[in-house]
Amino acid sequence: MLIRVTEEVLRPEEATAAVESPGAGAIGLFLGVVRDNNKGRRVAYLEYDAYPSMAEKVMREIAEEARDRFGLIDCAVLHRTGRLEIGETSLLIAVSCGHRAASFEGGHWLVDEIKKRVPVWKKEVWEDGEEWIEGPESLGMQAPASMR
Amino acid sequence: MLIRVTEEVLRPEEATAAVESPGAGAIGLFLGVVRDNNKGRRVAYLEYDAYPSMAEKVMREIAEEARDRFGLIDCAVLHRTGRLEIGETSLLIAVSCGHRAASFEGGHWLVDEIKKRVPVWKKEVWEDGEEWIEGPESLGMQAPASMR
Amino acid sequence: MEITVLLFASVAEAAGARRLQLPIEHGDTVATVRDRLLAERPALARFAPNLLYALDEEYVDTAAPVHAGATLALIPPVSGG
Amino acid sequence: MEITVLLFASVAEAAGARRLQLPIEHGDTVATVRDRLLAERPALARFAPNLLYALDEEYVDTAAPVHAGATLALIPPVSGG
Repeated sequence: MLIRVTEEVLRPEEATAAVESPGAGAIGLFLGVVRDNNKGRRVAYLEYDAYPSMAEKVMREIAEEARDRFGLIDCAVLHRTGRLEIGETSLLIAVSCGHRAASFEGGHWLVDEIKKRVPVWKKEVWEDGEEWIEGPESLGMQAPASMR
Repeated sequence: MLIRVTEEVLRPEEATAAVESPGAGAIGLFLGVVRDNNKGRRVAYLEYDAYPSMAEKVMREIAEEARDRFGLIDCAVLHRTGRLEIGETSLLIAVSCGHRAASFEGGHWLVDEIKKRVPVWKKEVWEDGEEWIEGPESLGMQAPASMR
Repeated sequence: MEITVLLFASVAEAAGARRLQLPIEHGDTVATVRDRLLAERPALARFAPNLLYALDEEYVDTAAPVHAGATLALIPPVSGG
Repeated sequence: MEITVLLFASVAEAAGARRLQLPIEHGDTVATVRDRLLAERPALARFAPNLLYALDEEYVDTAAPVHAGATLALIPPVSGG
């Protein structure tokens, strides 16, 4: 199971190779990519911060849960940090499985969970300012009172 | 829109490059891969036949419908023909879109539709025999009487 | 007047051919051409229940008329992907 | 007795620090450490409503006891992906 938080460029072919298996009939990849706009504002670039060791730990927990829930053969989860330009890949996921449905459902679930609980943060930088984004789906926006 | 039926090896990086766009926040890839088993039998290799010109026409129709239905920015659909060994990619799909949900839903729909109506056929070759597969989801298994 | 008939996969193997030129008559439809072809080549009969037909690369009803120079493809259940 | 406090993203920028060493007392919990930290650094108060806490890389309730040598991370709403 390939799990990594890195400042290096993410390479889809590495993630694909990591999940390949003779029993796999489907491989799904997801690339989260830096978009040139968000909520009607032009984005110049993004800056990602992370708590790398905990992020890798949580990514591994999510990947193991996805494997068990969706019957995946293997999965890979990589997140990039630092400054990312428009078009660059911030999140890279690969899953392998026997049949196609699990590749789509498992991949979708993985991305949803990553956005909830992996300690990574993005700052949007515009021509005229910048802002750290608080993910609307994050656990921090909906955790129980006992965690406050 | 990159649409192709070919005997050449399918390259995911070509499909990704074909759908990249500054407005894309998500890129989804799907690889249909030759599995070493099917219904409990060991598969030695697959042989794909196609009606290439019609297959490309139908793939384009499906891709255009997917783009409109799911609000995709772009998509690429490539199918390989000829002899394919275990682990090789027979079907390659890439979609780009603003947000992640459409990449999974649109990709899943594309694969489902391709299996219904694109004129491509696989022959499974085992140690001790071979068989042309009739896709259980194909239009041919469920078309109206007027088409018979 | 002739049409081209294309055969694929299991059907091509059973027929021993991937392409045939068939004479057609005025008023012929996909169904009449198909019936004549099956009569000539009984090896194809077992595929008939699940065959679909494409006329010039478009799935059609078997009542569709065929015209000289058309391409008719016999499409067994597809299994791409 | 000390713990390490890690700060990230918006919180690190507001604090002007990514890592602090804080003294702790017997019976301290995540909540008591947090309250002391916010009293010392009022610039962090505005983040408090949405903060979560990780103790040694695990999300915890704020009632969790802290131990000497522990690492406490302040986690603003994540926005990876």
